[in-house]
Amino acid sequence: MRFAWAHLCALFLFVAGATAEGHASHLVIAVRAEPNSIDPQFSAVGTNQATAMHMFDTLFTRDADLKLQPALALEAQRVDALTWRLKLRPGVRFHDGTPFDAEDVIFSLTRARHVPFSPASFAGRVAKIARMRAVDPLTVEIVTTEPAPQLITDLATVFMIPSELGESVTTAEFNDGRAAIGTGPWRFVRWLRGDRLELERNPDYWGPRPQFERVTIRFIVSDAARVAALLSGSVDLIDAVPPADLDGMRSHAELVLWQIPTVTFLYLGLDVARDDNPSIKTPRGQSSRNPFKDLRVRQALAAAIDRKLLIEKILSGSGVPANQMMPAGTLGFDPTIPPLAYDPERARALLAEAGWPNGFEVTLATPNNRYLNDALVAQAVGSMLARIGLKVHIDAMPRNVFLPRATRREFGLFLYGFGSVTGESLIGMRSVLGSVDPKRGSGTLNRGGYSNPVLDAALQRAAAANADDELAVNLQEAARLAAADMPLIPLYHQVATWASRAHLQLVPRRDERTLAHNVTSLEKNR
Amino acid sequence: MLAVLAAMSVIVFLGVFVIGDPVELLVNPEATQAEREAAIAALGLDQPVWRQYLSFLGDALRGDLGRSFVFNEPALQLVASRIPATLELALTAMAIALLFGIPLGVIAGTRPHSLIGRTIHGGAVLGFALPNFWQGLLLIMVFAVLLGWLPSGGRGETGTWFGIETSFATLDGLRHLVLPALNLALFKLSLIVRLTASSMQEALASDYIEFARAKGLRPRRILGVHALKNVMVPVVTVAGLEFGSLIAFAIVTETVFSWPGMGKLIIDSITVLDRPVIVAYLLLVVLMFMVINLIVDILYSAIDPRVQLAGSR
Amino acid sequence: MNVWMRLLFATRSGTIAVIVFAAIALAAIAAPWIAPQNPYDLAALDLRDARLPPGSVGPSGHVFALGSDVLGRDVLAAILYGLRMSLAVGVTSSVIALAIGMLLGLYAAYKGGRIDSLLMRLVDLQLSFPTILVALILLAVLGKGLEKIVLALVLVQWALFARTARAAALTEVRKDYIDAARILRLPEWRIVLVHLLPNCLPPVSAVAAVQVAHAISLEATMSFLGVGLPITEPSLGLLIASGFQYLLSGDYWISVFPGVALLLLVGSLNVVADGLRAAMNPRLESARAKLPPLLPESVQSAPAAEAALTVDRVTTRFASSQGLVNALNGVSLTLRRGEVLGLVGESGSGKSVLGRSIMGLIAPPGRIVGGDIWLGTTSLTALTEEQRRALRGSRMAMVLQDPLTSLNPVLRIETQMIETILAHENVSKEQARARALRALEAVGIPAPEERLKCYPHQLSGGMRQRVAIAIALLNRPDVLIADEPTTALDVTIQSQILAQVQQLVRETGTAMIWITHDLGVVAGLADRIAVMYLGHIVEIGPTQQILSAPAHPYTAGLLASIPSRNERGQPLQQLRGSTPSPVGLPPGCVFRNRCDRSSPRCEQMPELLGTTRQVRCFHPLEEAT
Amino acid sequence: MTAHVLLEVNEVSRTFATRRDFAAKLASLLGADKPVPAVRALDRVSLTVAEREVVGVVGESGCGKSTLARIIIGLLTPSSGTVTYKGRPVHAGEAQAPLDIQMVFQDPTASLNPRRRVAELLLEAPLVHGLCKPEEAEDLLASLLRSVGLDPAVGRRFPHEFSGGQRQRLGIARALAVQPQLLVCDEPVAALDVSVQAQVLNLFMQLRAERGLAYLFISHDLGVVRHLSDRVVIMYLGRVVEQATTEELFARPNHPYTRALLESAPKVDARTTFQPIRGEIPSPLDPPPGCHFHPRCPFASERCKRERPELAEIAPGHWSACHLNSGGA
Repeated sequence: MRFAWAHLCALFLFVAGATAEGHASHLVIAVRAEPNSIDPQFSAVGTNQATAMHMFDTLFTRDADLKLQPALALEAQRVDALTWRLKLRPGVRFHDGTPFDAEDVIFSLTRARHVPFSPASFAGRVAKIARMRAVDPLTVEIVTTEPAPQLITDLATVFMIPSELGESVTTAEFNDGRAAIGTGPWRFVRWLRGDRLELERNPDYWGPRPQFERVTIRFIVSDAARVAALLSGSVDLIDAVPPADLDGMRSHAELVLWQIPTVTFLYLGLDVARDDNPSIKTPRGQSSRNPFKDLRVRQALAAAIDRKLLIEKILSGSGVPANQMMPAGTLGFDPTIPPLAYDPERARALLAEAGWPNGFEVTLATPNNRYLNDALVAQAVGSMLARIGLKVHIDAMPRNVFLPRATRREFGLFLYGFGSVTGESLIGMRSVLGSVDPKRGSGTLNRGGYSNPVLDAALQRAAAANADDELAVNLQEAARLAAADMPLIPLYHQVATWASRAHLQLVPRRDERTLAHNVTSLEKNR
Repeated sequence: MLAVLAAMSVIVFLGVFVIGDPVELLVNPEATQAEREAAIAALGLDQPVWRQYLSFLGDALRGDLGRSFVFNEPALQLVASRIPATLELALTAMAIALLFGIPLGVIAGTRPHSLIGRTIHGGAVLGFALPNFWQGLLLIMVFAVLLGWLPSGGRGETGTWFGIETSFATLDGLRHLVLPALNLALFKLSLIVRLTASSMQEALASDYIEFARAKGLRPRRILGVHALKNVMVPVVTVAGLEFGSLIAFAIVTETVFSWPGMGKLIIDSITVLDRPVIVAYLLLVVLMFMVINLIVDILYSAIDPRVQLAGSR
Repeated sequence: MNVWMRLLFATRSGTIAVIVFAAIALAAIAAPWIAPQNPYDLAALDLRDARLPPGSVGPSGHVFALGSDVLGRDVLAAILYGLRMSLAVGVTSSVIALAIGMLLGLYAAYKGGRIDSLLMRLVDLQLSFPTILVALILLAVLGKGLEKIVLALVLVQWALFARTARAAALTEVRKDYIDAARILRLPEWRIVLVHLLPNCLPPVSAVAAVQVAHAISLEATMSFLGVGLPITEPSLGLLIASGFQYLLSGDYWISVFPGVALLLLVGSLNVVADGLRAAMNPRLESARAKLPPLLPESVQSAPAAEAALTVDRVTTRFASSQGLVNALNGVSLTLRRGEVLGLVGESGSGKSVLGRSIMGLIAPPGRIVGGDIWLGTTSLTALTEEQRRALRGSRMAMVLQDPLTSLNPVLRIETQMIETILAHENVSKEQARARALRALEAVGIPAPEERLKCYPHQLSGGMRQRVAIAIALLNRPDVLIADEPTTALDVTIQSQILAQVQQLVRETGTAMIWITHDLGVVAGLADRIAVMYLGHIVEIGPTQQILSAPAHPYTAGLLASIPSRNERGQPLQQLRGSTPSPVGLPPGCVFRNRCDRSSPRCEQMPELLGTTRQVRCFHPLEEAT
Repeated sequence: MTAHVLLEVNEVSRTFATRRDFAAKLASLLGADKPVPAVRALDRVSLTVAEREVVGVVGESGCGKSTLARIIIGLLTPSSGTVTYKGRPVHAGEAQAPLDIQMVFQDPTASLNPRRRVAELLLEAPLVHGLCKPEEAEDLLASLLRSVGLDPAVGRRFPHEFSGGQRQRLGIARALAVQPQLLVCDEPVAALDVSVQAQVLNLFMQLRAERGLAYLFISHDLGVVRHLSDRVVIMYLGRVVEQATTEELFARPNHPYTRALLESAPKVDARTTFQPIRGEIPSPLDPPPGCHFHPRCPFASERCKRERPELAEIAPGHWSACHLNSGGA
């Protein structure tokens, strides 16, 4: 029956596809999230960055594997502990024809500090910059307030805009297109809020020229609607393909899927610090001592989860079982950490050993609109935990409700994730597992109260590292420490999936961003 | 009415304050404490809630409903920019409902016990029973995915008429309009059918119809003039009043069909707690309803000659 | 209540809906006992069972009759639990809202004045906002959760109940039994709760059935939008929404079956509500009845040429739920040109049915089952409906009892007059209008030019009846049937109209049947009087003769009971008993059980004997002549 | 006679404000301040009912007779003037008339709660007011039903199981249950067929004889009023225009309106040509100045248009409000 249905869909799709107009050199993409501004410096959230990457460039950029690559800057020399010298790419022009030079860099990095009303400011990325100087039109000298080994990483997020816009340029001017002038592969045509963004090819792009003349990026929040748009031929490519549709799409001759394991790490957070855990009840119903303070309980939970089954059934394969924060092939990943085995017997034994032979009652909090099938994952995890004798309730809520409560540490057990979009684990480890220390910016996302001075020290060393090797060694040490102590229970790394018409090719990115210039068509005449 | 607006603004203001903190969503998770605080201050969220409300109220009186936390644009302008999309959807839906609903209702009302009358009645019950969102999903499934006749969502190409962006202006826009408008219309269509049918039945049983028959009028005139003119009174009134509800139910349709109207905006804004937008939306909608009610009142007195007298017994 | 039940089950769709709803409700209530698993107990789920098609057996050994969802949850069980939740949410919120709304509405209607207008202000305000918007805002403010959605739904619904209850109560409050209770100085709470409430319950309960359906649908919608129930609660809306994703991959059962369940639940409730509403509409009953069968035809002879109208053994019946109503039983009479016949009878005597039978206005479930009517020498039963229509309003016309309802309220007087001419004659609109103007003048309407432009409501009752008479006489009909046209009017106005009509028919030579229950009216108007009782003409003859020397005991009794025929202050002569029902009459004289002169012979039906003066009685007070 | 006065209505007036319609609201919103029209339903009406007396009130629509009844019974409060019953004001404090005054309504169907059984209908008030003990209820029910000529065994039935005449009997029985002395009857036989009407009228007379009841008998039917009443009050547009004993009034009607009314009433016994008075009954919203009847009155003069004629005693016990009696025009 199921196959018959799928074939029926395929048949109609074929008909539909045949009738759809051939978009001559026009690409239509549907993405899940819409930016809240075209101003590339307004908000540092991923959606905005992904959108900005079409029209604007950064000094350094990250490739599909999140490796740093030169972009508008060709190289960065460290003159001394505090001084950096950047060589700019020659011959680059903004969409309006003005050449890109050192003044634009200084202007852009200066404006990034104080974009009005910015909810997610870039100020932190440029905070350590003390002063800047144009040595010549293609050379910029940056002096920092303190040694800043991560400066290039930070600069890789700040987009360049022409200095001609002037100090007074507003976000609104970007949004209506007047100020949407960058050096990127696409030019702004128009933005219909809530519906789509239209772009046209920048014929003078300094990098590889996009294959398509025009691109429309439609914003379709609803998973079903996005998939339907692809199936009905309204769009050529969609991102965030819901796991539910993967099986169906794999069997379509007309469609092709693009997948890549991402740096988005899903885990079970645990309150390991306090004596009274707000999510726990004993079998008799009263709140009690906090079982999660006991390593054996944490290990029991880790062993109770069948990650493979979870990924297969709930995510239709859109996941890679995780045993640490970073996926293989990224900075900070430690290959020596053993995988987490599914062993319910051992889990039950560990629980009994820890003094909970009859389990306990616990509420697992989860967002329901943040990650792929997050609420379903939580329920599946809940049912697995129920099998080792816990009584599990699920408390699912939108992330805007979840996050403040998590930050207030109202949850003793929760499902959440972290995306190391910079391709290394320093920021993630420091925010999620570092001891809470606002002054050093450590532990900002530490919602379980974990504190380990040895781990903090390793991260401290990593932050001060001047070379990637040094960074990697320290981060791997931190990863091993976390694996041994298990302050959170790793679940999996999300796999991102795009689906497109069969003739299209996409270079999928680990940070899940959908870039129109990464799409090419196999049909040369298009 | 001003009291309503004020009360509404207080409730929404407090309500959103209670549910959650927009900062958590908006601020970069990597941000330092200082950055967070800066963002909070920039949004004015560091003030106590009554302070925030008072400053909001002060601005509101000057016509400024604040800036969207998310889009950093005046909330009122943001909501207003979405009005045309919603209005064209609602208007089309209402047109569909009336254009099909009245004739079907007349048929069902004049021949309630015939096969066709029963079929229409059954269809109307079905239209009532199917929840709006399911209808929409099924429409997408059948007409967009299976048959591939119509686009599954979005607003399509728009053209400009009298300075307003509208889907009516282009073929592509019209194609995009069909399914959402149909989805939005189905419930009202059922309502109009039932209302027309029952008013028709009532009219046909009345003395003036019997008198018209006694006068020897032709059946077509009895039905088309005597009965229909009376039927139109409740139908027009209800249609007018239901127009407001169409705008509200557009929330569901717009969500299902990713239609970039006010409804989608409000749902999106609720998920991210964009308070200024929520407040602006509500105030604007209240205002729209007041205008609609006024228009219905005027329309009603235009269509029913008795209305002037109705007040004074 | 019993009446409702009977009527609800009288229609097939109603019966099916009640059965479907009852089955769903039972299944939902019994869900924990009949469902194959508790789908919302995490310990009962096995992920290995995920997404199995209907009828499969999962790796865990569980049988999934309707398939399983992505968590390995049994769809059938989930539907049962979902229905349970939907019903609980819908019924709880509607019942609470009903209780609140009902009490407020009743109290407002009972008290009236400021309390009423304040409450209704509030209700109007609330109702001018669509429910979905109010619910959405409330839920956005309140957050998710079962009790919150119930609270939101109560807040959304109470106003509608208050309004419905108030509207129902307002009609009830105006009824005299409430005044009677007040006059009897019953306590206020008692009047509201004991007298008002039970009588307002029927309309409110029909609304309640719709509201339960609406609440269920709204809950599903809210959950779909992500602001209703949390994902861990069994909600059909959530099932449909989450399952829709899998529809595209072919796993239709996750979404479709819950959708069908929701459709059945909401649909059956709507039909039940329709049934309830229809059951309260008295017209429904007759509408569903079948047509009475025709009588075997008997040979009819053409009438005398001088008769304007000949009614020959006309029998008219109505089908009702009680049985066949014998409204007319072989009624015969003739009307000479220019003659005025007073047709007198009490309620249920069939006098109005006779008028409408002559006009050919008997509509299903009524039917002329036998006899013939001749207009001049034209047999009306031999004509097609279109031919009969052409005669109506031109050669025969009618005026109805209630001047307030017989004119179309939304058409101007001139429209209603001109169309009457144009329906029968091919004249210009201007000519027709000029004739309408003259007709208004003729019935004594001052400033007719202005009146033509008026709508009916702008005229007084007397004026409206004059207009109706003018319309009836527009085409100078041979026969005018006036069905109690002055009963609803005041005495002084009645007398004006009687004078006018008397003069008009004399001038135009129109023959007229004046139907009335008031012997006094026809005493001054009619040439002859016919007295009807239970579908029979019992006596017919010249006015003076009937009034001074009635022959039929019924006519005599009727006349004797008129106060002015009795000595002041003395007990009136009275007929004993009351008129029996026209359904299932035993054979024989219909008056015999109230008659002092009846004998065993009266078990036969007497014939209407005589020529100028005819009596249908074996023991008449005067002999027929 | 004054010693036995039961009910005294003294200069009672009652006005109703009309609701403004949409256009009026809009107009007043725009600043055009039109006065809200008011209906003067009763205009300085006085009358008395003595013990065991039957007073008939006659008038056409808009004359205020129903308003008068509702004021007497305590359902409405007068705008001015007083109503006293046995010397005590009826409207003192709460708008509650004494239980002694009961009412019989026009529509026997609407005046009985369709969802209550006969026993509940009749016994509710006596039980609530403690006029009878629960154990005596059965007997009271039987005697009430018997006294209105119904089978005492019908207590379990619902009103719809009775014919119109029987329902009116039930309505009377309910009023009798609290042992009233005065029955206000508002068109009690208008909805009944002629043959049933006689039965009910006979019941009224019988009850009067048995129980010594007084009646205020409102009717548009002159024949009925004449048959039953001791005195008759004629009303026109909220005012009493004439009042006299029944014989006097019908023998020597004074007011032109009374005369018109008597002439207009259809009579069974004489074949008359109708000689109606002219004109419509004016709207109570906008009554003519002076004598309300002047536009229709064949004798009207200039004075009638300006000046309201006061009720004056033209013969012992015969009062009329017409300028013709005070030297005419």
